[in-house]
Amino acid sequence: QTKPAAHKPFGFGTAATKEQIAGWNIDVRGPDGAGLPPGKGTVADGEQLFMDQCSACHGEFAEGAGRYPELIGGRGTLNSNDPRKTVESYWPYAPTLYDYIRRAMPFGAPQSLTDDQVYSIVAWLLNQANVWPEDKTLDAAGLRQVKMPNRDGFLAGDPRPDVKPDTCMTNCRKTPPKITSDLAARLGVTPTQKTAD
Amino acid sequence: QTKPAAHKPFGFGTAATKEQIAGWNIDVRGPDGAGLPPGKGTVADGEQLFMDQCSACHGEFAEGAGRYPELIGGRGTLNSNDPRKTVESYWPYAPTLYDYIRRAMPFGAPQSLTDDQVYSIVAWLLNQANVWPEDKTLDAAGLRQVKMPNRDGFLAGDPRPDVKPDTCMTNCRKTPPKITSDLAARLGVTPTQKTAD
Amino acid sequence: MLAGAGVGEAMAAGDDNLPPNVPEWMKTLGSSVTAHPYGMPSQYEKNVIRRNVGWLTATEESSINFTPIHELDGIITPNGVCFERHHGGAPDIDPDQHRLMIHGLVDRPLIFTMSDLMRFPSVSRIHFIECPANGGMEWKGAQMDGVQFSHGMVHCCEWTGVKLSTLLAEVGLQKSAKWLLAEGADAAAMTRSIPLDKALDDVIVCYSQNGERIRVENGYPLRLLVPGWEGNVNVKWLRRIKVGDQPWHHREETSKYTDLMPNGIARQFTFVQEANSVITSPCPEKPMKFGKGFYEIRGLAWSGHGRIKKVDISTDGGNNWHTADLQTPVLSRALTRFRFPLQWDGRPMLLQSRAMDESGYVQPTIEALRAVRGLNSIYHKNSIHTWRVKPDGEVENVQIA
Amino acid sequence: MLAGAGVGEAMAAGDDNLPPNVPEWMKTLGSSVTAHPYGMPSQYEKNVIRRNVGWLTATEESSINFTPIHELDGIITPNGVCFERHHGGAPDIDPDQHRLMIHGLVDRPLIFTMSDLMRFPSVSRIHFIECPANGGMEWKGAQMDGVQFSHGMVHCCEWTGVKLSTLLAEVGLQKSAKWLLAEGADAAAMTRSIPLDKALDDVIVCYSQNGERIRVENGYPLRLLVPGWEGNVNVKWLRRIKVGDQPWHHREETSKYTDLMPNGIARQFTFVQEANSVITSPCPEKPMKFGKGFYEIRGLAWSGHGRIKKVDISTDGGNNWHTADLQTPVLSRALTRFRFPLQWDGRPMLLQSRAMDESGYVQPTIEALRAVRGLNSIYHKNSIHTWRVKPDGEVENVQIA
Ligand code: HEC
Ligand code: HEC
Ligand SMILES: [Ca+2]
Ligand SMILES: [Ca+2]
Ligand SMILES: [Ca+2]
Ligand SMILES: [Ca+2]
Ligand SMILES: [Ca+2]
Ligand SMILES: [Ca+2]
Ligand SMILES: [Co+2]
Ligand SMILES: [Co+2]
Repeated sequence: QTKPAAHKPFGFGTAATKEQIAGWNIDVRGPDGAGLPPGKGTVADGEQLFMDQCSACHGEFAEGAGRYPELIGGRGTLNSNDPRKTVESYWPYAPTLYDYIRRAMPFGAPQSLTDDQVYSIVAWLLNQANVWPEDKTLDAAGLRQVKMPNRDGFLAGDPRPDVKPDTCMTNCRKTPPKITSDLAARLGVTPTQKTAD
Repeated sequence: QTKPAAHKPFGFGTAATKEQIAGWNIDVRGPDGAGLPPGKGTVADGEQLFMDQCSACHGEFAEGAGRYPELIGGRGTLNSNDPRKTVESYWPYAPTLYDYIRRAMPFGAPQSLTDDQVYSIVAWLLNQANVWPEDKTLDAAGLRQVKMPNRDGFLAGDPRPDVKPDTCMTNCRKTPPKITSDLAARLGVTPTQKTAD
Repeated sequence: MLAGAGVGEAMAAGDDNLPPNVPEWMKTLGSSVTAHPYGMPSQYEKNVIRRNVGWLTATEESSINFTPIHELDGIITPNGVCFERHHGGAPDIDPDQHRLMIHGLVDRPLIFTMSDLMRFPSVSRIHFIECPANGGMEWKGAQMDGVQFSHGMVHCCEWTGVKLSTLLAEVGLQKSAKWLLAEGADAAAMTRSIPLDKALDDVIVCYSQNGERIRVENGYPLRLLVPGWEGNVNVKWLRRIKVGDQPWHHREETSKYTDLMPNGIARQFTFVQEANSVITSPCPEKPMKFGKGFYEIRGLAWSGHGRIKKVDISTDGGNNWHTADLQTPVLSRALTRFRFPLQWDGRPMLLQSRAMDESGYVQPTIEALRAVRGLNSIYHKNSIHTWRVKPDGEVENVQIA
Repeated sequence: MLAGAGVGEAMAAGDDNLPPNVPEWMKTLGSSVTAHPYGMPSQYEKNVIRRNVGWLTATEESSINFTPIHELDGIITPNGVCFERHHGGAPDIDPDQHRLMIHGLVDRPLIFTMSDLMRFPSVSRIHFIECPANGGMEWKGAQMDGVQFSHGMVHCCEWTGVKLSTLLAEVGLQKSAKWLLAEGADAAAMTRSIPLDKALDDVIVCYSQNGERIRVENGYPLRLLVPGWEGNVNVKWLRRIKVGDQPWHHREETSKYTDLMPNGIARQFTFVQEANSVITSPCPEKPMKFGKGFYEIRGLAWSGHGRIKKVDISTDGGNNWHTADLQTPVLSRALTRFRFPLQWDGRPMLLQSRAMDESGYVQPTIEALRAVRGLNSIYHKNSIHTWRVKPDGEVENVQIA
């Protein structure tokens, strides 16, 4: 009875039923929209829902409020000094928007919207982003067909290491060191080191 | 300026003055009584002090109270099945008694007795142990001369390992295992695994 | 004891407790063995805490705090101060009601209780976890006046759990399986895609951290440990693993945790945390306050590619380098403590550390990194860090060219 | 969440939080990054605590509590549950007013502040500390119905401090120096004599434990770490080291911490903790509750003589042995986690572990130990431990011949 266990299933855990899986299986895949639920929504319904449930943080035009993220705008800024990364300007796949809103929004009450409500909000946001017509009902098939502006903006292979190793030990500098940034101690953005109570 | 520091004093810390050392230098060495302070005490004073400050825990005859240690008695028991290890029966050096009482007793108020008071208490205890006459004043010189009953009861060299390594892996037992003790689960002396609040 | 006196700073105490006097705590009994069934640090250590940067995030539930690495020694981070990063707050999960579901391209979709998971063969490993945004506030210039904030999104613990490969063998992978989706049971239902190769290599489904069960803030009761990879993929409060044939391109691997290059193209799935290091003493919080003389320079190095091989120290802004001592054993993908004896002559210094790992990778200068990646990639800023030491021993975060 | 329901035991919860339902902690934000600047374990882990044995000692200030080793994984003991042993309670010392005095047979008696000590070159090492009375309640027979009590006077942490040899070089040893006396700043002013050879070899004057400052219960702000030697000599709250030419024969090395042999002679200065081991799962607190089938046997081994070389497992009371896996890296004088895969047929077992260390020492049977030492030596009981596993999976502490 002391022989090490052979390689075979241990038999721990319980078979997951179809119903159990269905309840937790909320992911939607970006490129092909796999996992999008049945249902549909309209831009008009989406506008109302967004005003009620989202605009407090993201603004009435999804332009962001305070430090909350802006969701719309920013096209053409990605290669600038001040890139604005929004759903419109940056997100490569529209189904990911469905996935994320369903899993995480509204912030503090995630998974509280119906599938149709999420379609409506996504429709409104995509319309704001100028990739979905105002009068067209959005469903899974429609969402799969949306081509986001930054669809081809990502490089999947990791090109690192992207800097050459420098192992010089002695007299390595051609020029004396020059301070390029020294404001940290005076900027005043560092929290004070006060203690917990 | 980056060369590793040479081997020399780092120079950290502050010279300890004679006075500073004197205040903290409370240890008394067992075998030769090195460190015994000036002063003296009597068995009679010791009795009074012990009744007032010690007997509540150690008993009026230093026989111990409750689970507090007995200090007197037990001679001749060390090689029995039920050895009683007391100051009288077990301690090899009398100056250690001075050291310990001064550093640690009375429990909860250590270092509260004067040097003379400690001499008196030690005198009384040694008298109870039959190694100090009732009418003789105890001082450093006297304490150094006391020979405790168990003076030669200790082996200083560590004789371990004292069991032979047994690395047998297969069919090692000559007889089947016999349980010699199995009361743990029923003794009722194990605290219950209740949780902290 | 001077009750009521300020904690964490020198007290004008008189000398009642100093030699030759007997300190008061020797004259009275201390606390008993039943006083603290689970202990906490001394009241005098109240400054050793995680701190956050209020202006950094819109909310404190989708936010970050920082390990006080300037207060720590050795390589183990105590659980109480391991930095936190979460996207919907740290959920208070009842472990008896927590489940891990594994499904997708598998033969036998299964649901595991915590008790099920603990029955499998277990492994323990000491590994760092670092947020890829560690140092990210400093791409454009030195900004944070303290090493807790410039480098504190890292910790190193002994993690115990079951190898993910064991669980995947249990459910039976189908031939087409190539990627996994890991999902958390928090209010962000945090998801990340992980390639199957890595999952089968060294990923652990963990339930313990430094011996005890994982802390709530770090994923209780279950998290992924993806050795050497960016913190975000080490999904906390793990509730679900779905097996698929391609990555999901979810929000946290498109909108976030992608590295925007100057040409407007973003790198995606840049998982590994390349070698990094920082001097933790001195630092802005721990100035060289004793004037000229001996100091032990202390710091931390780590690499997602394996063992740290060497750490060099420069006091002249990278002109000359001297090799530091590494605390042994040097563990793969773990924090590595380095120490270097310095005789300071009291003159200004530009103090730096430069880590090399067993892959041959060498930590680059900020210049070299910017030359390739520009200023807007947020993540993976692992450049050589510079402390300016002033003649009075004060230390400032600066950048040099 | 079922507020008010008993913590630490399965709840009859309904299935509201189980699949297919969305657990409530995913529907609402968890705690923020400012909620716990210094964190504590989950509310569901309230059973992972140090416990004491009330009847063992007259007071709770000169007493002991025990590490919950049955609840822990890996080799690191988290600071909050490291066993405590003290003789006058754990003092609440202000580190700014704490001093270490080194004097006696030295050229330059010195007093060090904590800040002075932290300036010296530092070292960090992972080592166990074990009370030599660990298991001492079991010399005469199996008594404690739980591994926390039979073997819990041990912990293993990463310790950081300055080598004692560095400090002794600083004060300058005189030629006649041979022994040290170390003294604590507690209400017992605990003292132990330590031979100079060991002091100069690997003893560390420590200020940190698992990264952060030492806990009050374990010696804050300063303690000795005497690798592999009995816990008592690892003097906590260290305030004084006196250099001498012979041992002091103080109370803690005559009246206590000496090992009485059957002939009435006691061994003195038996410093080293010889190899020991115990199975922590299963154990009385963690029965084999799943019936026949696979179990991973887990346990801890350690030796004061160096590295653990091998741990063998027997299920038949020592007739046949099988070698367990050791968690790597195996560190010298540190806890070593062993694991062994067992296919249980549901029949009764007498489960044992047997550790061997790199010195060639092998953990003996209780019979072999008693044959030499009798029943009254209290300390250093490191014999092979036996768990009786019953068909229902319950585990009892027994002794066998
Ligand atoms: C109480 C504030 C709040 C409300 C209400 C809210 N959000 Fe958000 N939203 C946030 C925060 C904070 C984040 C960033 C979360 C993070 O990064 O972890 C966010 C992120 C997002 C993002 C991702 C932005 C990006 O570029 O990655 C989208 C999309 C979004 N919210 C949509 C919505 C929608 C749709 C609703 C309403 C159904 C909504 N939000 C309601 C606070 C809010
Ligand atoms: C409040 C209870 C209490 C009082 C009062 C007290 N003691 Fe003790 N004594 C103890 C305890 C408890 C111990 C064991 C301490 C330990 O082992 O850490 C002890 C131990 C001792 C020992 C060592 C016994 C041994 O065999 O190792 C001596 C000697 C001693 N006490 C003497 C005294 C003297 C003399 C006084 C009075 C001046 C005194 N005690 C007052 C509780 C007390
Ligand atoms: Ca202070
Ligand atoms: Ca804030
Ligand atoms: Ca400053
Ligand atoms: Ca529970
Ligand atoms: Ca009690
Ligand atoms: Ca039982
Ligand atoms: Co990345
Ligand atoms: Co001993």
